[in-house]
Amino acid sequence: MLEVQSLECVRDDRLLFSDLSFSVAEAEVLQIEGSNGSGKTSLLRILCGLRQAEAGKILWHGESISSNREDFYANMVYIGHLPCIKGDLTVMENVRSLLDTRSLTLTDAQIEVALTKVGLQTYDDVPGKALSSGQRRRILLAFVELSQAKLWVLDEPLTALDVQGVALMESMIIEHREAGGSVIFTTHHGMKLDCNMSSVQLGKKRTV
Amino acid sequence: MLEVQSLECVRDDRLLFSDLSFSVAEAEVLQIEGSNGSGKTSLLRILCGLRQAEAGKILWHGESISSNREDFYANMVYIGHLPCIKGDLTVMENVRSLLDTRSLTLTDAQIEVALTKVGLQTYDDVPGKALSSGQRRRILLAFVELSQAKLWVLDEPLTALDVQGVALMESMIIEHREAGGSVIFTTHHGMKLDCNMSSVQLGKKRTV
Amino acid sequence: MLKAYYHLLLRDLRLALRNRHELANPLIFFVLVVTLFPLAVTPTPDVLQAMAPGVIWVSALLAVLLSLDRLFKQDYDDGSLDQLMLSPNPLMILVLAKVSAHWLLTGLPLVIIAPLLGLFMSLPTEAVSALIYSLLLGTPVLSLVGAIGVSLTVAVNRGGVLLSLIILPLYIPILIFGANAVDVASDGLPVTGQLLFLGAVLALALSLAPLATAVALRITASR
Amino acid sequence: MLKAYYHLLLRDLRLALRNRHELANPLIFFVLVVTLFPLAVTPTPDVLQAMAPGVIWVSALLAVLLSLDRLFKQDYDDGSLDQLMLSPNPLMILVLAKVSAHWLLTGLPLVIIAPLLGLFMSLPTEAVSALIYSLLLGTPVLSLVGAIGVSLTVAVNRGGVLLSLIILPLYIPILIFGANAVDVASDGLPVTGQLLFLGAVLALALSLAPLATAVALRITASR
Amino acid sequence: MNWSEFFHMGGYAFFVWTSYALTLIVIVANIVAPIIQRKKVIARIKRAIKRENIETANAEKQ
Amino acid sequence: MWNWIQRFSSPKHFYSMSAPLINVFAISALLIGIYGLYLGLFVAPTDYQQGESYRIIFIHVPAAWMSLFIYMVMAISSGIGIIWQIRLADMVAAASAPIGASFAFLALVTGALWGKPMWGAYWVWDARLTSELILLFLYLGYMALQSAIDDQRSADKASGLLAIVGVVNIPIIHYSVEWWNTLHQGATVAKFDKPSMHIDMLIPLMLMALAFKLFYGALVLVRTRNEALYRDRNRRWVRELIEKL
Ligand code: HEM
Ligand SMILES: Nc1ncnc2c1ncn2[C@@H]1O[C@H](COP(=O)(O)OP(=O)(O)OP(=O)(O)O)[C@@H](O)[C@H]1O
Ligand SMILES: Nc1ncnc2c1ncn2[C@@H]1O[C@H](COP(=O)(O)OP(=O)(O)OP(=O)(O)O)[C@@H](O)[C@H]1O
Ligand SMILES: [Mg+2]
Ligand SMILES: [Mg+2]
Repeated sequence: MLEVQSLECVRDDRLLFSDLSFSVAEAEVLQIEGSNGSGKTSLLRILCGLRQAEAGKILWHGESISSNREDFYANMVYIGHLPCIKGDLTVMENVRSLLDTRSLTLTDAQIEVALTKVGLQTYDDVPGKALSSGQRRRILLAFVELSQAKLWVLDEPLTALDVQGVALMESMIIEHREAGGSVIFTTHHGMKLDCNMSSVQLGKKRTV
Repeated sequence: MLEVQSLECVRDDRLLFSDLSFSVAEAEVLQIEGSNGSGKTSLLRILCGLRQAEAGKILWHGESISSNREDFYANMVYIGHLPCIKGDLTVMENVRSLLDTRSLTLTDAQIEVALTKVGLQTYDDVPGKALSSGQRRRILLAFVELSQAKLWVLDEPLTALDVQGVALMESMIIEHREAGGSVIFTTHHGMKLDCNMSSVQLGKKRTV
Repeated sequence: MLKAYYHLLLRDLRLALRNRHELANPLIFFVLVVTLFPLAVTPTPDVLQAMAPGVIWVSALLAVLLSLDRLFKQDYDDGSLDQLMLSPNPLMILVLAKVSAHWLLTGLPLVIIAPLLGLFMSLPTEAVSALIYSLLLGTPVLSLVGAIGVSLTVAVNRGGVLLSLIILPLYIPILIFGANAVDVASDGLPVTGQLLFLGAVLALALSLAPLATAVALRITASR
Repeated sequence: MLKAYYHLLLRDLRLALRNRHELANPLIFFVLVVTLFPLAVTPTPDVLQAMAPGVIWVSALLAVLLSLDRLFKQDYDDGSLDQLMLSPNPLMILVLAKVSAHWLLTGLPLVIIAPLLGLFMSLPTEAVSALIYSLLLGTPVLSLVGAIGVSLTVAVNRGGVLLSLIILPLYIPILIFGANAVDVASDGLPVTGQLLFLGAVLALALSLAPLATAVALRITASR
Repeated sequence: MNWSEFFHMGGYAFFVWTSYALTLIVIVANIVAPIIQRKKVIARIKRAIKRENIETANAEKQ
Repeated sequence: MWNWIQRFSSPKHFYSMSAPLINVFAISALLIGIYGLYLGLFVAPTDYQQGESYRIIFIHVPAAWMSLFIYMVMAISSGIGIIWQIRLADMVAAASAPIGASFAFLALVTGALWGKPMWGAYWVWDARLTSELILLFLYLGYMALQSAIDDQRSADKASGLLAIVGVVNIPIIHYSVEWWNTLHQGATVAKFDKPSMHIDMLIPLMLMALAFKLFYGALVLVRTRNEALYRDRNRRWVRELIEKL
C-alpha cells in the first residue's frame, strides 16, 4: 500500500535518518521504534506529506503521494501529539468537525456508537475545554474509528490514556487489521498486540 | 510532612472529590491513582497551592501552606503536564533559569553532572526548540534532581520518555526516598518501584 | 467541495457564536481606538473632521489586524490545521471558507458600526456613505491579505507584532484609497474612482490571496 | 530577593536579545502606525501639527498594548509561570522584574525614537522635549497597568482583543495628559502641571500595580 | 392640553419619544433576559442529572 | 459573628430568603414609576428654556445615576468577594454588570438624543460624557472577562479585580477630561447650565430615580438567584430543588 524509498531527514544540525526504505502492506501493523529524539515524529509527518523530506520518495499504491493526493488523503488518517480539540465545541461537534475535514457525513447515532466505544457516551454535549487530557485523546480514538481510512498513522496514541484506554486502543488496532487495514504507530509504552508486527528502528547516524 | 484534611474539589459540573484526607511522611512514596478525568491533575495543583480548593486544608509541618509559604516552596518541587522549556534558551540556560526561580545558584559542573545523568550531556548548548518531546521532559528531570527539594510532586512524569527514560525516573525516585525525601506522583504507565508505596484512589462522587 | 466550504464556514461561525462577548470585541476595539483620538487632541470641530477619515480607517485597519490571529492561530495550536491540510479537499477552498468567516465576524460589523463613529467625529452625510462603501469593499481585502500574513507567522511565538510588520505595508494602498474616498466625499466631490480601485483590488485579492495562503500554510506545516 | 529580581530581569532580557529582530518590532510598529496617518489624510501642515501629539501618543500606546503579551503569555503557555508562582520569593518582586524588562524592551526604545517622529510630524522643539518627558513618565505606567490586564487574560485563548478592551479604558488618563503636555508645549506654554500629574500616576502605579498583578496571577493560575 | 399636542412635545417629539421607547425596550429586555437565563440554567442542570444517572448505571453494571 | 455571616450569605439561604423580596421590589417599582411618569409627563410644567425636550430628564438622569450607583455596588461587592471570600458577593457583582451596562447605555443614548436639540450635536467630547462612555466600556470589559474565563471562580475573582481597578480610574478620567478641556480652548459647547429646578420637576425626577433603584433591586435579586443556581449546580440543595420542578 505505502512504500517508502531511501528517505532522508535532517533537522537543524542533526541528520536523523538517511536511506530509510520500508513498505506497509494491507493488514500490516508497523511500529516505528527509537529513543527520544530519534526522529519518529518527524518521520510520521513526512509520511503524511505534512513535512518535506530532504531526499527520497513516498509512494501510495505505486504513485507518489503528491500526485495521488486526493486518494491518499481519503484513505489515510493521522493523529499526532496535539489533541485537535476545540474547547468551545461539544464532544459531538468536535467529532463531527473532524469528520467534516474528511467530507464524511455520519448520523448522530453512528457517532454515538463510537463515543460509547471510547467511553465518552455521557459526554456528548460537554464542551471540549472541560475534558481532562485523557478524555481529549479519547475523542481522537473515536475519530480514527469513524474515519473509514485504510491506513492509520498514530504518533504516541497511548499518551494520557489510562489502563482501559490502552486496552481499547489495542483492540481497535487488532480489529482494524482484521478488516484489512494497516497501522503505522510509535509508542514508548509497550503495546500488547496479538498479531504479527513489523518494526522500523530509528537509530542515530551522524553524517550522510 | 504534608497533611491533607478533608479536601474538596469541584470543576464545572463535576464534583471530583470531597472529604479527601491523607498525609505524606518522610521517605514516603505516594501514588495518586484514578482513571482519565478523575481529578489527579487538579489534586496535585491544589496540593502545590496553585489552585484553591473548595474546602479543606493543606498543612506543611503542621502549618497551613499559605501561612508557611516560604518554607513550603523552598522544599517542594512540582512538575506538571507542561514542559516549562524556553525554545530560545539553551538546555543549560533552561536548567539555570528553572533553578533561579528557587534561588539556587549552582556551578556549571554541577549542572553538567545532572544533564549527563538524564542523557543530555551533548545537548547543553542546544536551544530548547530543537528538542524532541522526550528530550524536553528530560530537562525537567535534571531540574528535579538539582532542586534540593524534600518533596517531589510529579504529574505524569513518564510522559514522552523512552524505556531508558522510564528506568531513570524510577531510579531517581528510589534514590530520593533513600535520602529521606518524599514523592507524590501520578502515572498511567505502571512504574516499577522496589519500595513501599502508598496510594490514594480518586473515584467519582456526585453531590455534596 | 462546496460542502467542504460550507461545513468549515459553519464551524467557524459556530465557534465564534459560542463566545458571544468575543464576537463584539473587534467592534469595541474599533470604537475605543476611534475615541482615543478626540481625547488626545483638543477637538475643535474642524480639526476633528479633518482627522476623521484617517482615524476611522486606521482604526478599522488595526481592528482587523488584531483580530487576524483568530484566523489560524487556534487551529495551529491545537493541531486542527494539520487535519485540514490532510483533507482530500483543495486547501484553497478551505482557506476561502475560513477567510469568509473571518470577514463576516469582523469586517462586516465594522462596516455596520462605522456610521455611528462618523457621527461621533462629526462627518457630513455624504462622507458617511462613502465611508460605508469604502469599508465594504476594503475590509474583505484586509481579511484576504491578512490571511497570507497570519499563515506565515502562526508558527512563530509572539507573532503579534511581527504580523503587523508584514501586513501593514500591504495594507497601505487600501488605506490610502479608502480614507481618500471619505476625505473627498466630505468635500462634496464624487468618489467613483476610489471605489472602482478598491473593487479592482478586491477582485485581485479574491483570486490570488487564497492560493498564496494555501502555499504559506504548507510551508508553515512543514515543521 | 534582590538577586531574584536581578536574575529574572536578566533572563527576560536575554530571551529578548536571542531574537534580535523581534526586539525592534514594537518600534517599527510605532513608526508604521504614525506614518499611516499622514498617508491616510492629505495633511495641510497645520492639521498635521494639530494631530501630531495625539497620533504619536496613541501610536505609542498601541505599540505598548500589542507588545504586552510578551509579558506573561509565553511563560503561561509553557508552564514557567507555574514555576515562578512556586518560587519562595515574593511574587511582587518577580512581577516587578518582568515589568522592568518589558519597559526596557518596549517603552524605552519608544522614548528614544520619539523625537525623530516629532520632527517628522513638524512639531516645534519645545513640544519634542515635552514629548520625551511625557513618554518617559508615561510608558512605565503603560507597562505596569498593562501587566494587570495581561495577567488577567493570559489564560484566555484569543485574548488579544479582550486585552485591549480591558486595558484601553485604564490607559486613557495617561493618554490625555501625555498628549496634552505635547499640545500645550507646542503653543509655548509650560507643562509642569501635566508632567507632575504623570509623575504622580507613575508613583501610584508603581506602588499598587505589582500587587494587583500578583493577585491577578494567583487567580489565573488557579485553573 | 390635548393628546396630539402631548405627542407633539413642542416639536421635540422625535427626541423625547425615541428616548422613552428605548427606555421601554431596555426595561423589557432586562426583564426577559434573566427569565431566559433561568430556563437555560435549569435545562443544563437537568441534562447534567440525566448524564450522571446514566454514568452511575453504567458504573454499577461493570 | 463570622460564622453567622458565612451562613447568612450562603447561596442556599439567599435563594430561599430572596423570593418574596422580588415581588415587593418589582411591584413598588412599577407603582412609583407610573406615578412618577404621570407627574413628569402631564403635571410638570414646560421648561422656559428647553421647551418640552427637557422631559427626557426623567429617564436620562435616573439612568445616569443608576449606572454610577451600580458600578459602585459591583466594585464593592467584588472587593468583599475577593477579600473575605464570600461567594454571594461575587454573584451579586456578576448579576449587576449587565444591568449596569444597560443603564449606562440608556444614559448615553438619551443624553445624545437630548444633546441634539440642546447643543446641536449628538455628541461632544465633554468630561461627563466621556467618562460615561468609558464607564460603559468598563462594564463591557467586566462582562467580557467574566465570560471569557471558564473556571467560574477565577472568572469571578479576575473580573472583580478589574472592577476595583476601574473604580480608581473613573474619577481620574473625569477630572482629567475636565481639566484638559478647561485648560485650553474657550468652551465651544454650551456647558450644562444647571436649571434651578422647579419643585414640580424635582418630585417626579426623584420618584423616577427611586423607581429605577427598586427596579434594579428586583432585577439583581432575580439574576443573583440564577447565578446561585448555576454556581451551586452540583450541590444537593440545587439538585433537590430542580428535581421538584
Ligand atoms: C450623550 C450625552 C450625555 C451623557 C453621556 C450624559 C451623562 C450624564 C451623567 C453620567 C450624569 C450623572 C452625573 C452625576 O450624577 O454626577 C448626567 C446627569 C445629568 N445630565 Fe446628562 N448626559 C448627556 C447629555 C445631557 C444633556 C444634553 C443634558 C441637558 C441639556 C443633560 C442634562 C443632565 C442633567 C440635568 C443631569 C443631572 C445633573 C446633576 O445631577 O447634577 N445631559 N448626565
Ligand atoms: N523544531 C525543531 N527544530 C529543530 N530540530 C528539531 C525540532 N524538533 C525536533 N528537532 C530535532 O529532531 C530530532 C527528532 O525529533 P522528533 O520529535 O522527530 O523525535 P521523536 O523520535 O518523536 O522523539 P520523542 O520520542 O521524544 O517524541 C530531535 O533530536 C530534535 O533535536
Ligand atoms: N479547564 C477545565 N474546566 C472545566 N473542567 C475541567 C477542566 N479541566 C478539567 N476539567 C474536568 O475536571 C476533571 C478532572 O480533570 P483532571 O485534569 O484533574 O483529570 P486527571 O485525573 O488529571 O485526568 P488525566 O488522567 O486524563 O490527566 C475532568 O473530568 C474534567 O472534565
Ligand atoms: Mg515524538
Ligand atoms: Mg492529568
